[in-house]
Amino acid sequence: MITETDELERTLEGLLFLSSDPVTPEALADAAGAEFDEVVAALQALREDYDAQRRGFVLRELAGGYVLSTHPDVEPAARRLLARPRTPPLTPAQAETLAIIVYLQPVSRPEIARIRGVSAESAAATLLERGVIEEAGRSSFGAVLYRTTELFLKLFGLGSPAELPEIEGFDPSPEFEQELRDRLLRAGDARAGVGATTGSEAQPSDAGA
Amino acid sequence: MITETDELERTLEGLLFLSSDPVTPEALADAAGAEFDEVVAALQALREDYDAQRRGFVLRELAGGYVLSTHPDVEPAARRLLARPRTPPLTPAQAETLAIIVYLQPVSRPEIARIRGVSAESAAATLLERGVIEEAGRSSFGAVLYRTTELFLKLFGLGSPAELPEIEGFDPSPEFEQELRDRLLRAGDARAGVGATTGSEAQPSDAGA
Amino acid sequence: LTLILREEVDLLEVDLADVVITYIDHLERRGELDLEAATEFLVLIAALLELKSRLLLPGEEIEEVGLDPGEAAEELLVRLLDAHRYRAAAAHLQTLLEDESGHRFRSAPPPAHLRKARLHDAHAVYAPAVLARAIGGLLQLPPKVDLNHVTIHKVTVAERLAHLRRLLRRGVFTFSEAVAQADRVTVAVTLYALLELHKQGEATWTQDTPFAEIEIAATGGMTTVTRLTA
Repeated sequence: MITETDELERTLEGLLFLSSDPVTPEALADAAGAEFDEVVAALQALREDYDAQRRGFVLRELAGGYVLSTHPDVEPAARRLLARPRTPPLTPAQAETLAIIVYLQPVSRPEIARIRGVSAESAAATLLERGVIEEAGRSSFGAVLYRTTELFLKLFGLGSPAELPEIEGFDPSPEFEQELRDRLLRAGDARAGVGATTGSEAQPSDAGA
Repeated sequence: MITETDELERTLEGLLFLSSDPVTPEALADAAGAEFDEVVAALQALREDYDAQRRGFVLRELAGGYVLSTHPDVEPAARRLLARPRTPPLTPAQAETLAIIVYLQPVSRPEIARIRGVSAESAAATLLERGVIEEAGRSSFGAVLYRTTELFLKLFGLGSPAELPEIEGFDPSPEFEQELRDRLLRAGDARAGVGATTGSEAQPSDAGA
Repeated sequence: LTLILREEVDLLEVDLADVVITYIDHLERRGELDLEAATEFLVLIAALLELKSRLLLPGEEIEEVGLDPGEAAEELLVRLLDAHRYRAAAAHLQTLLEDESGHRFRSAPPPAHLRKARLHDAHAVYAPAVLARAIGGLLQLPPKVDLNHVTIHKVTVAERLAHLRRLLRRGVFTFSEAVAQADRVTVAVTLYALLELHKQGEATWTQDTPFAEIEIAATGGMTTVTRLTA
């Protein structure tokens, strides 16, 4: 037998599904265009439904609001799903961004962009999301700093960042990092300079026609 | 009357609730410790349940995986709660650039500009920023190549780019094509000094001279 | 669109910039400046520009390059149809997006305690050399960039002409071969030299599709080689 969900319950369910943080019943009532009391009653009904139907998530009351979260029974499976590190091949942009971070860490996003000559925003976001890099405070200018994580070391089979392969034609020295940083920034600026004067490169069809 | 959710369905529901991006049935099967076929059948059952019970969310197959999204009926309330539309609409330039990329991917910016007749620079930059396209290496001429992303498929409700109609499906009507051809050939003849008078009375021709 | 096509003048004699401005003015005067028409017009003008640039190059050899007016019109037609096709596809995408506007996705990150187990399942799947290569690539200074930007470029057309003629004597070669490892200025000058060779009737080239490799071959008239050595 099928129990149709009441219209208000349905709306509340959708709203809670979208909200990662607890939402107050007042806010829910405003959004759903319903009375406060109706909303509280509907939430109560939803909660009982979820329990009775043994759904995969539960409705919880937290910090003065309501929030959906997975049922504890599902957690082992969830751990298996989320624990599997996602490791598709790195795109060139991701490899460059990650390389800059691992060799210069901690390093700020503007610095990465300056070295690459293009924004590193989406590559950095993906690396963050996959857990291979993490934020490491802020620079004196307020920019977010990045460093690599333990997961990064495992995925690259490294014991520590010190085990990184040597860069060809680059002498490791006490000033290694500062010099590497300087040289990368110089090369990045040079590339940016080139980019600025060769807009014609964007039109290879001229050359081909 | 209460229908208890099957154990596997319950687990899958919890997993999908946790995943904001589409999850492949293979990954779900691994995490749930179930067979692929069982998982596909359970997902099908879940989807039917959601529809029949008029839940606040629906189960959809997008970008090669499964993902939960809100039911469109919840949208008015969701807009009030979150105070913003889901995705800002595309400008015509962005939509054209995206269409060329999805059909010709990987494709370079100069090629896009060639088809559009105007630069695709700012449109491509916005699409990149929104995450619906991404870089896909460089062409032999050093131009950045673009392709669409999983987010593109998710936002446009597609399982894969192959679900789009064939590009030939968008051919202008034969009448329109004939009309264009006639006009162009007339102009060509005119330039060659043949039939220079054809149709010149139809419209004022002084404006461009 | 029609206005341009009706212009019964040689493409070579048209100042396209004038045409564009006149046309836009014309539309504005009539209060008809709609985007649809303007876009179509731009596609056409871009195609005309490309045709014109090609017409300018080989002098009298228009027929040889296959640009009699009929074929030129045919090429324009292909262009316009292509633009129309993708504009229709774009409209379809807009519809899809609109149809989807009622579906929202959760954007909440999974709770941290469910992600903690990740490390146990991590295996070494990436080679560290990838990182060394990436950083090595970033360390490279663009070739010769300082010289080219500070001083006048040192590549002359004469040098590149001589270079191309040397290659021609050996047989057919591709443009990429001719400019292997060359900097951008050299590539540009080489292209200019190639156009010069074509004008002199010393070389021809073929290119299957735009952006494809250009194959260059001697026309056979090697006697002209000595004529131009400036």
